[in-house]
Amino acid sequence: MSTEPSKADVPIVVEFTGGLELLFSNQRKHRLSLPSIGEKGQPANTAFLVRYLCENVMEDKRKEMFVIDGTVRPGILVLINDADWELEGGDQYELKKNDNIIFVSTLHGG
Amino acid sequence: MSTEPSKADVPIVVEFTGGLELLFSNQRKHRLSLPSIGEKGQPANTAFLVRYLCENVMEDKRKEMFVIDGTVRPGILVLINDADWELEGGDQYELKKNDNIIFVSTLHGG
Amino acid sequence: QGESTRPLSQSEYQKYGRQMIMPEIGLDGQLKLKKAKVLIVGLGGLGCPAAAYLAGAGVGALGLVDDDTVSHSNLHRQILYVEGGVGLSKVGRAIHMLRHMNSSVRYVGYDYRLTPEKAVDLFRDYDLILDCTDHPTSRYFISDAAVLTGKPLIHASALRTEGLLMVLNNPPSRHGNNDEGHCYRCVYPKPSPPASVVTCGEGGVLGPVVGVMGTLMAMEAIKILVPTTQQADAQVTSPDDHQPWLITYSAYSIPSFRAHRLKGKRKDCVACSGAATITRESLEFGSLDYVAFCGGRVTYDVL
Amino acid sequence: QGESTRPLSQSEYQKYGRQMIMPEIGLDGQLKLKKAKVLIVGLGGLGCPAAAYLAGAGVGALGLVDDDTVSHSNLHRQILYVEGGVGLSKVGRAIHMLRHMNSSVRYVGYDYRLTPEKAVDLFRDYDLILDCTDHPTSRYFISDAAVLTGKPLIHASALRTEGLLMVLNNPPSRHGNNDEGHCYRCVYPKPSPPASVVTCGEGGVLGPVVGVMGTLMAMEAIKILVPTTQQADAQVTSPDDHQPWLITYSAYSIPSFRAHRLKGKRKDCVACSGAATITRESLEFGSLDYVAFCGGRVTYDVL
Ligand SMILES: [Zn+2]
Ligand SMILES: [Zn+2]
Repeated sequence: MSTEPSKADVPIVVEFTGGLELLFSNQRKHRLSLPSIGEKGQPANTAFLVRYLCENVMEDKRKEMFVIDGTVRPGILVLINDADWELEGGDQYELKKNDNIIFVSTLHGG
Repeated sequence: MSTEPSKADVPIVVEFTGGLELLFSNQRKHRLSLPSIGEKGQPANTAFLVRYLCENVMEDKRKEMFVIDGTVRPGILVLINDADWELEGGDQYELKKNDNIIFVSTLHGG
Repeated sequence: QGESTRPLSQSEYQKYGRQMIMPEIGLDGQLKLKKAKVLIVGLGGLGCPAAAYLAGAGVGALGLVDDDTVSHSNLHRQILYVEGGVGLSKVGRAIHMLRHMNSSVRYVGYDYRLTPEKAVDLFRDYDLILDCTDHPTSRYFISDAAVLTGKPLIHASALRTEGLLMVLNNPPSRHGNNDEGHCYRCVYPKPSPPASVVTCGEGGVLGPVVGVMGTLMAMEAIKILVPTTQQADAQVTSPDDHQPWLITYSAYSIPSFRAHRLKGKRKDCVACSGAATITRESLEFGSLDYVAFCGGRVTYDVL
Repeated sequence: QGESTRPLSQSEYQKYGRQMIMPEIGLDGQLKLKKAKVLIVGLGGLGCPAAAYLAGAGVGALGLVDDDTVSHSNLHRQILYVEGGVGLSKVGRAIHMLRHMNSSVRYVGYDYRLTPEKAVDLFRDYDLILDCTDHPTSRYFISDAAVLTGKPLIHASALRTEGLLMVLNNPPSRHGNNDEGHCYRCVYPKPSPPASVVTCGEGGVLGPVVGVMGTLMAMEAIKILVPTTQQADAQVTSPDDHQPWLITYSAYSIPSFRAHRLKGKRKDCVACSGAATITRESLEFGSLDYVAFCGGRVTYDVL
């Protein structure tokens, strides 16, 4: 994928843990330049980020391991700068420069 | 102590760990408004902060448990926004709004 | 009167001296620990260190639930077991070891698989529950039973190189106010799809990873059993600090530990909100089918 | 040929299966662990869990140094000991317990107090050193001896509700280049004033606090013994990540764990720089008086 920043791109850091990294080239930390405008002209929010990750970053074919019914699947917490995204507006949160977004899959082992 | 912010004050968070909190009213986290100009007209740097803490915040009489020869005693690490202060200019680092300064006393127990 | 002037035996003073001299514990805190009854569900990689440190700290009673037997593949991380115990009951072997470590604690073994039917009655007898199990099904009904019985719950999990820790239902309540503890369903209203669930047996786990998480569970248990308001007040200086947290550990990342702020109680939580629909009856008479809810994987194993 | 096709015994495959199925370890990593010789100095609250998890992981040889005997006040946090061991040698009791936990490891006990004179010769026989001691004097000479022998050193400490962890001298070298590991003297060129030094015996410590730090030492040891370049490369994506770190734990704070970036090697370090003046002779023939350097407190105790 191309991560060349254009003037209008939003540089962010996306991290995957709890096994989700296996869906993303086994790489935990991704530095991305997200287009600042989504497909439909909307500002780049977390809903757009999730679609962008599915289409441009995820190599694994099993999309349902990450997204179900158009949003992250049950069992995954999304943390925006170390806070639950539901505290920040959920999938409508507009990404800002240098935001840190972590996708944490819950673990069941003990 | 007075922590009323004046217009020129620099709001910072100072934390003490490893037993140093015992010298500072057994309180780990202190929100301070540091004067932005030191006693000699210099900008408020970490050297000034150390003197300010000794004179205005520390209640314990044993100053030598915190400062020796005009600087923090051996065995204390100073961390500016989670980095060793020696990476940031040591006691000449000029404090900025919302900086987090941690004084960590080393521990010897095991 | 002899009782009230010597609330601890001389041997207890010796055993617990190193923690009693701390202002966070003291004699008063040690007596709180001695009165406390803690239930550990699952005697695997989490439950073993949690039990060892809670026994060492001198809790009054330690309940231990597991239906499994010790196997060779457990030994690298389940530090209460020895090679000679392979094939024997985990509950029995754990109590055998713990009693040697601290004979002053009362150990109660439950050598069966915990089910929703049994959970409520069992939790009633304890002050605090540790969920050290290994499957979504048990995670949900343990949380539900902790809410129904009003017991704080320490929840941790580990897999491969990573671990999670949360304190749930603390303080326990079902009125839906914001200062009440949230439950597991507030964090995960819907279970993970079965295909995404990996156990330690399938995915592997490093011993120290699960060991760190189990040891941290013991620490959180001590913090709940011995509240240090003075200490806490001194440290909590921003409203954020009252927010519930999720701690994650990732052994190969830097920083390895992170604390994430959670949303807390959901107003519409089916278990712990004012609008809760889950009842003791729905747990005990099977109208809540946890296995089906979690996607039909019938077995669960305790790591 | 039987050897090369079956590098591990069947019982070893069983014991280590849960970690060998992980890409971070695998058969190759397990063989590296089996070849490794790890020395644990100090069998207290740090050394006990570190030894338990390294034995579980299947290191080839575990050296254990301590001159102390087990006391009642140790038991709440020193999880290798049982009440029946009180009054007996820690080294002896630890090996007794560890051998039951994993008989495949070779245990070597050193039932004496480690001194600067003995450290260099002892460290030569090992690949990795864990400093689990309890006094500034030992902290300094253990670091110096690790530098002189070129062995990575895992350093941790704990007191009351807090702990520290650093990986030192990794990779080991004395040329003063920036990509070489720094030593304890790079972090603390001068010792703390004696009046500020508090041992666990004096200040107390919570069992899980020191337990967490000791368990993390085992994890860092596994990471050093089984380098996972592929894994590491995937995660390290900024130059900051190469910076040396200090991990602090504070049980009653939020967040409880923090990672702090350290300066790393000092150009003028007397132990590990190109300008180093400390030699094997200065350690062994007493020209370096560690007790006097640390302010004349003669005794040190291992927690
Ligand atoms: Zn809830
Ligand atoms: Zn050095």
